[in-house]
Amino acid sequence: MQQSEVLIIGGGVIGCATAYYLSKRGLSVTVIEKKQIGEGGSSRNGGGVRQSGRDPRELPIAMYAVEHLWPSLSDELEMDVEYYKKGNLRLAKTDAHLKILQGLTDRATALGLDVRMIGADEVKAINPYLSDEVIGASWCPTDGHANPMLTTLAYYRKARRQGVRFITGESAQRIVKQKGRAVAVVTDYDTYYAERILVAAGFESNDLLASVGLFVPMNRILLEALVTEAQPKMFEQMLGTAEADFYGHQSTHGSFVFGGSSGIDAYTSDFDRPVTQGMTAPSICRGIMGYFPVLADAKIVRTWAGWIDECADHVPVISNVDEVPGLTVACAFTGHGFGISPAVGQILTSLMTNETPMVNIDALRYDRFKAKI
Amino acid sequence: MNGRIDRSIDLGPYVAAPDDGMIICRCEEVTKGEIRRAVHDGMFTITEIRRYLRTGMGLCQGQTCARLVKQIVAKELDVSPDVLEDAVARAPFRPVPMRVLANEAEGRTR
Amino acid sequence: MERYELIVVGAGPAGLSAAIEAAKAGMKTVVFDENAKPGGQLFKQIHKFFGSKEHKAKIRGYNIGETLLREAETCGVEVVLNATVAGVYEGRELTVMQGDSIKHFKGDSIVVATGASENMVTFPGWTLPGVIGAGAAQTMMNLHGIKPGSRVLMLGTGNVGLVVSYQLLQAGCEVVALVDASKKIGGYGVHAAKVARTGVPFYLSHTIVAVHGEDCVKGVTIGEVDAAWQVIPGSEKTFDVDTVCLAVGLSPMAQLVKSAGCEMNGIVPAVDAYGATSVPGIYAAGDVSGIEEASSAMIEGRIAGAAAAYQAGYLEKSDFESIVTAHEASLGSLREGMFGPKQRGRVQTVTEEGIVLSQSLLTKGYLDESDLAHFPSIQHGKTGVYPVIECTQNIPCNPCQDACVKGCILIGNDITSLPVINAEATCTGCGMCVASCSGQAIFLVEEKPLESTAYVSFPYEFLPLPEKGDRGIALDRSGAPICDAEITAVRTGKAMDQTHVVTMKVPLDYASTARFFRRR
Amino acid sequence: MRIKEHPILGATEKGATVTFEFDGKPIQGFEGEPIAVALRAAGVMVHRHTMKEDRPRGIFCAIGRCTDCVMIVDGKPNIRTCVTPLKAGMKVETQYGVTAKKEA
Repeated sequence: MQQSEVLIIGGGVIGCATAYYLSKRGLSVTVIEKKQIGEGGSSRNGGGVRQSGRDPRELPIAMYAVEHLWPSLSDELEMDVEYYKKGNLRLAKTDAHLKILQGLTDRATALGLDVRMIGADEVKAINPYLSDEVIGASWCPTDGHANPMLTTLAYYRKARRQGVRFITGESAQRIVKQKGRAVAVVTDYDTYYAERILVAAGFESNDLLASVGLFVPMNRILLEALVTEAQPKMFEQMLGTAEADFYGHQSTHGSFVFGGSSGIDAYTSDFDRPVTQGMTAPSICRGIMGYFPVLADAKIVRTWAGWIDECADHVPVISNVDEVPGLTVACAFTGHGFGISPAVGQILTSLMTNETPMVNIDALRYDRFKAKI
Repeated sequence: MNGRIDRSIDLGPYVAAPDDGMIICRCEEVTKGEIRRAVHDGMFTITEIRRYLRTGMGLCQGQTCARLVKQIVAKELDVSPDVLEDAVARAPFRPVPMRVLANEAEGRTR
Repeated sequence: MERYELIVVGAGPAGLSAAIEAAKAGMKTVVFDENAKPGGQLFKQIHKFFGSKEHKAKIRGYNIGETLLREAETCGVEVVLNATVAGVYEGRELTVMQGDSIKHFKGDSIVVATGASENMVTFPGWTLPGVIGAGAAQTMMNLHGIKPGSRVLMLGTGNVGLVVSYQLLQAGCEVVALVDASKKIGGYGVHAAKVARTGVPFYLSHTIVAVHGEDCVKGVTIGEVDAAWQVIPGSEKTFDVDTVCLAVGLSPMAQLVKSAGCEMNGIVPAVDAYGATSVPGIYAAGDVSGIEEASSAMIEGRIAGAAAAYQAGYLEKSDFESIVTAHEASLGSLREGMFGPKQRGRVQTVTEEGIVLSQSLLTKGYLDESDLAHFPSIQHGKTGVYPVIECTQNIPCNPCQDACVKGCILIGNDITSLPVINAEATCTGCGMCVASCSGQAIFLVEEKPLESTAYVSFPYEFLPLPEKGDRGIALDRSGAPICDAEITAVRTGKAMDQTHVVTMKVPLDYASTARFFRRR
Repeated sequence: MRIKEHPILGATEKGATVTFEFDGKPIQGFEGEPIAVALRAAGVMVHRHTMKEDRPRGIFCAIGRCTDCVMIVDGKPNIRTCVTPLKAGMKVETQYGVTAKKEA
């Protein structure tokens, strides 16, 4: 039997960030991770720290993170997480693209985000390497990118230094309820008691939540990304397209990290490993070259795949569970959890210490899912 | 490492060694000392070391250093190198220019 | 998507063998190799192979490569070169980079024969230009006709280190030393001996302290190590070299099998007796499934190819079983002996025959005179011309037995047995045994007490070839000059395959020690 | 450095003699042989200087795996010279980090 004030299931960026903020407050925290630190989406995503293009329900979290947390995160964690606040260009090649971007932009400006539509000349001025086919873009100057692997490991490192106990290679199996309250988690090794329990285990959160009768409607979807050899420094913005051909950025290292899809990569017969598919990387490359012909000779050195936990309504569940006091859930980030992870870590800290979070998250409750008719 | 690892186990203090400056990953120029330090910072698996320091993430994708890194990490953790799981092997096995990868001569169907 | 019944990755000994066996049975087979030339390491292996006839013993590696290629062509195997397998995906799909494009292929079966990559060790200066892998030296010399350097120090005395050192000498480089941290030479004693007799010193229990130079290698310092592998102060020796060659072992190149999801057994894929991995339809053969000699890789390839053909219905069960049985017997005999996989890591002090091993051979690379009397095939003082076989370790090899038409040399059915001289038979001095010995360990000696001279014939694979009448110095097994010598005969022939048999005349007292010749 | 005649392999078969450019200087090599071989024959040891520590690197594995011998070839960086065949008129440059010129 093991005991701590907080038990976190899942050693991804959400689990590690929350462990860090909780331990900073002096709470004793244990983190149980089935594989290794940052094994899931935390180390496989494209590194976007975006506000633009987000659903209004989670946009305030992203804005909070960009304003208050990301700029000082490297200092706070004593490690360079390679954060760049150099803007996000979402590119358009057709009028239909422009229309999509205009819609996104209108919704974001209504919530106070500084994002606007710009023309071809301004796009070129921001990023001279783009193809002449680009006719416009949405431009959010406060967006950016960071290194997700380093961010996750930086939270982990600092949390570990602050005394958080991390255990990897141990699988949580069920939540123990006593007198109506979540009091412990049984793993394949031991039973861990805690006053508060956070489930932040991505798609697999459902396996654990099932033991207390909960279910978050989400799918597991396979996405791919790739990275090039190091290239001379070209640009610092985060990039995306209206048509979602690809997204990505150039890293501190000089390599380009791009994500994308072939459109049929979600269909795989291997459900044990996130495996890449033969036709996806070529498809991503064609997407990139359509916007960056100058990168045609850049060599791809690595491709990888990862599952996202796609929520039925495309925004996460970040919530205390009313019916099971002591239990908190954070999952279904739908592939855009990394950019908001510092803020989510703080929100979860507030939720588990009975404080009001600095951002309203009522729209992200676990019990919001209803039939459409 | 396969199986359960308590990341709070005591590795003892990090003691600088005379050969800490030795380059281990030739592509990304990562030294032995950096790798040893990373283990003490909690990076206990080959994959975490890679993500933390970029060992084996350069142009050659770890073809030269993988074995060397494993030996260093194993020694620091006081385990046999055999218990450390290799990083996942990922395509492409050789660097491929984007223009070539994009140019599928045939077989775009499954 | 282009489909084949069998796709083989790697056109080395294992891959080509697998493809041949499968195509022979009727499978539509293709082999992809990233290199411009097929054969894997075979075309860099210019020494004669060990084993027996069925293992292509006494044939040089590159000739075996050529034979395999011809056989592949005859069987209808498509060998595609400059074709880099870039990825392996679900459903046995491979993407292959050819020129400026990527192609997708699917195979009903895939044989992965990607071979091995070299291990490396670190020391100050190991990243300097001029520090190279032994494989790099081999590639440069034997494929591209260029010396990797002028003065070379070799680290590692396994067979790769020994063989490549010899090749460096053949290419005209100077080898200043062979160094190994181990207490004993790791490779075949005969390989060490042919290097030692040219005068190259061995430094066992030594390691590289540092390589010197700003922009490239200018020198190297080695030092003796104690039991804790620490350099003993004061033991350092510095050599003026421009190249340091690393031959510290090989590791399987397993990215492809790992990426395919094959279950691993440490660094090698877990395979059954036929090379089948845990992923249905994917086989592994050759070094990728465990480092061995090319001879073993070829047999493993044959078995995997036959297994794929059987799976696909191209071989009847009984035919498949008889193919496998024959190959397994052949593989079994190669894996016997002191260097076989069963003996790895074991300290051996005597031969299978119970003869005490030469410690001098294991530490200095050559037999000491005190060792000679223990070995029945190394006897001197006989009448007429007679063979002296300095083969003192149990290596699976028997071409010498076949080479002697008079039946002077006996090995028997167990090919790892040490050769024995048949006292009943008479040596004609034809020299065929000398040329046929892959270890270059056979000498012919003729002692003429009345003339106070002896004639010693020895194998010679260097340029320039000595000529009859040349005068020079005889070297002993350690390469030390011992006496004057005159070349009295140089025999060359097709059957000798570039191992020339050179005879020198030396004073009688040196009959048992003179083993090599240097021009004055 | 070229082996004129080898005791086992005889004379090495080579393509036509061609001229290429190394850091602006004309050098001769044989068509089709790896660029690295032509450079070695010309006495060039240093192919590149590393990004972080500006250290020299050259041929290491000679079979395209270690990627240490990469240079800028016809303007493209990170070209494995040990497996890239030489062509007449090629422009080969020492690589500094990932560019042709040492960054200030």
